[in-house]
Amino acid sequence: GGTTKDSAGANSGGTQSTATADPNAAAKQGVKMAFLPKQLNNPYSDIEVSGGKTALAELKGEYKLVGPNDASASSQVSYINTLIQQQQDVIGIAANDSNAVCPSLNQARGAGVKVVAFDSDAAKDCRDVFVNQASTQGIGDKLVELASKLAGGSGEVAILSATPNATNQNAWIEVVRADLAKPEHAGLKLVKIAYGNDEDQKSFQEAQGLLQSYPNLKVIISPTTVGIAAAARYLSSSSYKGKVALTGLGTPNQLREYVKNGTVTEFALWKPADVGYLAAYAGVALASGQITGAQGQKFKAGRLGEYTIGANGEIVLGPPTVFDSANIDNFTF
Amino acid sequence: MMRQNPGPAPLLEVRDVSKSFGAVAAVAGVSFPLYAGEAHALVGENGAGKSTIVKMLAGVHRPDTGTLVLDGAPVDFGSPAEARAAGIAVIYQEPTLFPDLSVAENIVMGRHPRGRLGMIDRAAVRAEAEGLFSRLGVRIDIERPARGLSIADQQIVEIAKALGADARLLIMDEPTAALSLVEVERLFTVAGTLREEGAAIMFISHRFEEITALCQRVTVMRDGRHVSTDPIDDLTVEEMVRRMVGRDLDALFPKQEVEPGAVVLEVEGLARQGVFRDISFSVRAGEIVALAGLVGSGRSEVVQAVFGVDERDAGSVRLNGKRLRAGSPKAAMAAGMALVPEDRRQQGLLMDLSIERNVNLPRSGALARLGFLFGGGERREARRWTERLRTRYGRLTDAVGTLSGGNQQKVVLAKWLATDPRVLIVDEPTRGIDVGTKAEVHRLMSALAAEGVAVLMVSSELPEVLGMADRVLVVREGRIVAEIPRAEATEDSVMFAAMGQEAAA
Amino acid sequence: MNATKAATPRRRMAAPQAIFSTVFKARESGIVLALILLIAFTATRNSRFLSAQSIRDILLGTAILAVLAVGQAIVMITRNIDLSVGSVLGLSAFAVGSLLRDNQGVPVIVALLAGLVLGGACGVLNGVLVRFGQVPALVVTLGTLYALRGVNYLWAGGQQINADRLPGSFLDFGNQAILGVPWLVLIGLVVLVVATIVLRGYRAGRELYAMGSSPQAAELAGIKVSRNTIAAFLVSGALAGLAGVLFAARFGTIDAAAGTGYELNVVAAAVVGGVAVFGGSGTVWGAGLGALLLTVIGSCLAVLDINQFWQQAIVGALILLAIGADRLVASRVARALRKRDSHV
Amino acid sequence: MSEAALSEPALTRGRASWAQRLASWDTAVIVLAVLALLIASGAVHNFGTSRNFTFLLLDLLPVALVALPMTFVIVTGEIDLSVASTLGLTSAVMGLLWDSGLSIETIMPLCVVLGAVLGALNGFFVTVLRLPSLAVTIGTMALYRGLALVVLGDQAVAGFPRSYTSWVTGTVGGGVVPNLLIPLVVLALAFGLVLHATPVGRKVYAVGASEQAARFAGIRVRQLKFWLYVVSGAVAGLAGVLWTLRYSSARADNGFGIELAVVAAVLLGGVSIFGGKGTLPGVLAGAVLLATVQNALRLQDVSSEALNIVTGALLIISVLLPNLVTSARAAVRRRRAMIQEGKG
Ligand SMILES: Nc1ncnc2c1ncn2[C@@H]1O[C@H](COP(=O)(O)OP(=O)(O)OP(=O)(O)O)[C@@H](O)[C@H]1O
Ligand SMILES: Nc1ncnc2c1ncn2[C@@H]1O[C@H](COP(=O)(O)OP(=O)(O)OP(=O)(O)O)[C@@H](O)[C@H]1O
Ligand SMILES: [Mg+2]
Ligand SMILES: [Mg+2]
Repeated sequence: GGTTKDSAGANSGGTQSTATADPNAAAKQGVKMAFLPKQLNNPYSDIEVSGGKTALAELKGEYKLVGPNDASASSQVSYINTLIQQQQDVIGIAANDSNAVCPSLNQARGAGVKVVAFDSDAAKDCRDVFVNQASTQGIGDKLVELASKLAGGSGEVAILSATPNATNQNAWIEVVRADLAKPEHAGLKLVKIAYGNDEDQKSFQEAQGLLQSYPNLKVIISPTTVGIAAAARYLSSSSYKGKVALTGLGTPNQLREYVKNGTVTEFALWKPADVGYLAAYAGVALASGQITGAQGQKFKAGRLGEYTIGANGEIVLGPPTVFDSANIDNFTF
Repeated sequence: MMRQNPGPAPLLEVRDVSKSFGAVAAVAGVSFPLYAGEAHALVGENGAGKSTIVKMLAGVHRPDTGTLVLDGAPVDFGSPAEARAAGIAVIYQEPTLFPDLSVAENIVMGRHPRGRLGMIDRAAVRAEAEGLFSRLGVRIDIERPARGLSIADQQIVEIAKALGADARLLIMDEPTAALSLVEVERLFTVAGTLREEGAAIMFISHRFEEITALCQRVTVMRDGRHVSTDPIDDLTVEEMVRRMVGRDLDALFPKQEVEPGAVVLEVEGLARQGVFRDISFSVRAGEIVALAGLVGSGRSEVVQAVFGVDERDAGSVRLNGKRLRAGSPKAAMAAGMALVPEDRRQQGLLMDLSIERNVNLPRSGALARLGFLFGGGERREARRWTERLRTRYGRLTDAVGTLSGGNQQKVVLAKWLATDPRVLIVDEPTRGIDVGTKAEVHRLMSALAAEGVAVLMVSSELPEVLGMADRVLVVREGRIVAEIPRAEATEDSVMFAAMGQEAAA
Repeated sequence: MNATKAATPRRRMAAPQAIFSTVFKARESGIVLALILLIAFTATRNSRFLSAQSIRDILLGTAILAVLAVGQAIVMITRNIDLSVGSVLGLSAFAVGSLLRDNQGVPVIVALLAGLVLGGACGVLNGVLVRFGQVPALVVTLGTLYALRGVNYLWAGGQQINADRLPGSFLDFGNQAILGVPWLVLIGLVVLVVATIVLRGYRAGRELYAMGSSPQAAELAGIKVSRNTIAAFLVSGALAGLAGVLFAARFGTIDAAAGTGYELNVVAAAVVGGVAVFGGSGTVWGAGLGALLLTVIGSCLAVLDINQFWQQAIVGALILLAIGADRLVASRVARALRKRDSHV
Repeated sequence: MSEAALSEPALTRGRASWAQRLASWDTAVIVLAVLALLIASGAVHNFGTSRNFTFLLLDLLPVALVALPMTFVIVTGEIDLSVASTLGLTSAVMGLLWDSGLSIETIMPLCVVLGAVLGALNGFFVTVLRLPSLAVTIGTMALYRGLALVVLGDQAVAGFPRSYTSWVTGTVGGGVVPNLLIPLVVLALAFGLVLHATPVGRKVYAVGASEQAARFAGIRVRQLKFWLYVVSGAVAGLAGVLWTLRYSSARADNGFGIELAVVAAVLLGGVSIFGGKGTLPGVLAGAVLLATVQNALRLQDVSSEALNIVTGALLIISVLLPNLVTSARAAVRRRRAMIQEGKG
């Protein structure tokens, strides 16, 4: 069985969120927190966890990064098991499948390990808190707002998403669908949802496909950094450049060139690093017993200030930033 | 002439070479010379080490000890390529063709004639192949892939291949095993000319009439050791055999007279598109019936269709009156039929598997106890049958591929005799088998017949046919053209029927 | 004398060369047919499918796969297989990518050579292990498939080389055309033609077929099996390296995962193109056609606006269909051959 | 016996002296596997714990399970790359049926049957249409995975009965031995007995060694192969069920890519890809070896990219090693012979 020798927080029976929190407890030092992103070597999640590293440095904790090269739930489970064996204090995970990781996550919590889901949630009964980059609703609304602006209020819209199973993207797309159904967006017509599987090349080809199958396409929305970059590249090299607009979620570094050459005018994203940063603070707060994940509990997150835990242990980072030719050069991530 | 006092120095000399595989000493301290302009026979029982010598001369194996001396200088062939470069061409005992490539390409492989830009000159290739075949007086479509050639045709292609290399030393390891008189005659004429032109020839065969017809000098081997090397004329066949076997041999074709019983095998109107048609015959219990004919006349296809490995387009096969399901060897075996196929490498054996596995394959079901194959049952059976056929091997777990050609053939026989069949079909049963064993096999066959087994034998060896058969069915171009009872069966009557009327004219 | 008679029975198997040449034509004709049908169908549904833009996209896509498939075909003909191509492609793509990123001045040709050399080295490694280690090619290349990908991850880590970091000349090379033919396509064609000539017209080529057809016989025939085997893997590796460069030029974004899972497409392309899995037969043209077919299938599905979830299923079904048709043609010809034999 | 040099088959294939048994491939792998376990337990912190043992077996299970029938298939000289997709499709269908409210007790057998049917389709293509199995199963790999997407699309079905999910992840009486070890051991014994001690097993080897010779010995080759594919499919289906229960989540992409891991284990276990050689204990050892090394290295915080490299290297070395040993022994023997000759 997993002894929990150096996780004092856990000794006070704080493994279940039923336990009472002590907001004034001192932040423990030397907390061992391991980050398990969806997939290693994915530029986006690298930025995310880098934030976690900074935070743990500030908190004098031990940062660790593990993860598979394929974004599959089963390989994540193997890593969770490994982390249990290594007796980490906190696991920060971006779940590839909210349910598949559950049994092992609960095993971890049984062994006194705190679990912070970030970026993409695990089922809420198997993690302590979820750090959400922005409320699902907020992102969905933002995407529709951008699209409608670029389409001038009416026209055909297509979505280039990640994998068909991607939890986030699907949630956002639902919101987008709902918004488009509203009367004020009656002019906008969602003609197709294509999936680039977060593979650069597949996304590239899917973009081709969209443009060929929908002559009257006005806007492509790509709510994934891989997709939007690939689509931007195809547009800028194809005859559709300038005719078809592109927006979605992407990093400034990827899209800077295309914003400058006019392929992309506006796109949005939160600061990925902050997601990891917040997750780390939440994790340490949990390990120190300052919070247990119950709604209404508050904790300080370094330079980001104070956060309050919302319903279902959800912690929302804040509204996304919109980038355009004017402000893009102020961001380097 | 030249063979009385051959060239001063031998072209190539084998000096005290040895080669062993694991515990088996295949060749131990053998020496003999090969003279230019002379055909040298190498004789010995199965497993005596002949092919191993060949493989050392060919650069396939390196001698463990001893040396090969070419033109007075010792040579050490690291690979077949080097031996080739030194002007040695080999016809291996087992055909080594490229099934996917055309016959022509098989012949020139490794030495394609080249035209401009070093590109292969296709015309020249075709011309060379055509030329060689006309020299051998055979017609094989040179554009056809080698796959599916009958074993005999394969052997012929091999010969053409070797002749094409116009080598100084031509080694032939049982090239005639698959051939019938006609091809053999042609081959010998060609070989003769080569010899006149000053090439050295090394010839291996288990047929003494061939040896005496072609060779001037003979080396006898026994159990991997050198027994003697003499001019052919100083040695009678009896003496040769005695030296090979180490004892005297009795009559070669000891056919017991048996009173045939009831009809066991009945074949009616068997036909296969493009290969044979209206084949009808029957075999009685205790009777040995031979299918004779020229190579390529379709005999193997007939028996294969009877056994069911080949589909048939028409006709029926009855065993003890029961009709056999077409295209099902399983059914044939269940009814008590066994087929010893002509091509042991492709059809008869699993080269990489052990002797034991091979011998027991057709009966693994019968050997199982409660469905399982535990205990030494397989081992015992395998030992019993291999010993009964005097097979020479290291241990039963050796891969069959490591056995000598003849011993492989014995394993195939053992495999099928072990099923004790009521109808035994044998296709070239003694191909590549030495005199001693041949006698043994023949004794076995007639013994089986005496026990009431119906035997159907395909053979290209006339003496064998005449010696063993109660009746001879002659096949020509896929049809049975004559049925000759033992009494009237003679070389002439059979050949005459096999060739067709034109031969008379 | 009677020798000629001895031969008479055999005359019936004499099959005029004509038949065989038709066989070979037939071998590929199956795929060509499938291809035409597919394109025709799609074009009728969506005229844009035959727009210059889309054709260009298809050809560019094919070029990379075809280059890989040619290498694969050469290896498969020798009764081997090279599963490492995907990883080699990734490695070469990243290597060349970072080379160009760090020194913008490097001309395209140098990049191409770099890719060829790097890939070739990997190929030689495979070849040596297969030949001198006597490890079956499937095992070796499955091993290098993992290992090289690992190396790539170690080296590249999370960094991604984006289009904006690559020299414009290189990106142009990926998209622009000379006399209307895109560079990538041109390179693909050159590879195809050269390989065909060597395999059909030169000793080395024929020896590869021989080795695949019967390894033992090849040894006995004095063919330099070691040299040829390694050469075959070298070519396959080098072409994979080349493909890596083309990949970089075309897609502009390169991370450690580039080309992951390609090996199966490549093998599929070769096999669909009629290259025998157990060696000895097949043509690089076939492999090239196979590559084209797979790419066309891909973009047809995108254009036909087929439900995302059905696409992969359809790809699989079409692959099965293609090889099925191919086999049908082959066996029909074989039967014709046997009949031909009978009545001479 | 290990793979042999083409030029002189007998040298390695010949007799089975003790020293050579040790040099034999599958024995070597078994030894390696045991060593790996011992070393890891000794050297790696947290490896030896009972919980980790459970984790190890849970990771090992699907691969080992699917490897059992795969061994049969590969020994006959064919291959089945579609297993992972079969697993995925069964998992997806399981989810669908569960949503539709069927009882888990009816669903599970249905899923195994579905697997068998999918296997039968492979068998049909390979034995009736006589298409190369590599091509066919690449095709069905895409097809089945695609159908899985069609069935379940982007959802993931969860909420399978606790009793089952916890049994799958649980251990016998809360001890060390995972419940799942029971079916694995039972099946392993069954498959092992059949392959090594029954007429069927003999036939499987015979077919792999020479299809034609097997036919001449009255073996119904195509029938045999067909049923092997059916079994392969059924076991993959079972694996799909267990996978779904273990992760308590049915998804279209379950088990993606494990076919390579399975093939790796089988080849690592000493099965010849050309058929006719290999043993089941070897294969299981291969699977254990891979799982152990990966588990241990992960505990040592070795990055997953390095894991790739190790896996690949392991695959090659474990095959390379015995070959080197055998050829070394051959050289020694030759030298000894000369020395003796020199004396005598
Ligand atoms: N590669 C090998 N490995 C092990 N043993 C071998 C190998 N090759 C030959 N032998 C053994 O060496 C002995 C001689 O074999 P060889 O083939 O030279 O006999 P042979 O004289 O050609 O017989 P045959 O007349 O039947 O062809 C046989 O006992 C055979 O089992
Ligand atoms: N698998 C095959 N495919 C195509 N043609 C074949 C095949 N096997 C044999 N043949 C041809 O069919 C004819 C009959 O071959 P078969 O082997 O039956 O002749 P045979 O009378 O048995 O002579 P032998 O047995 O001495 O070779 C030959 O011309 C042979 O070349
Ligand atoms: Mg011999
Ligand atoms: Mg015959």
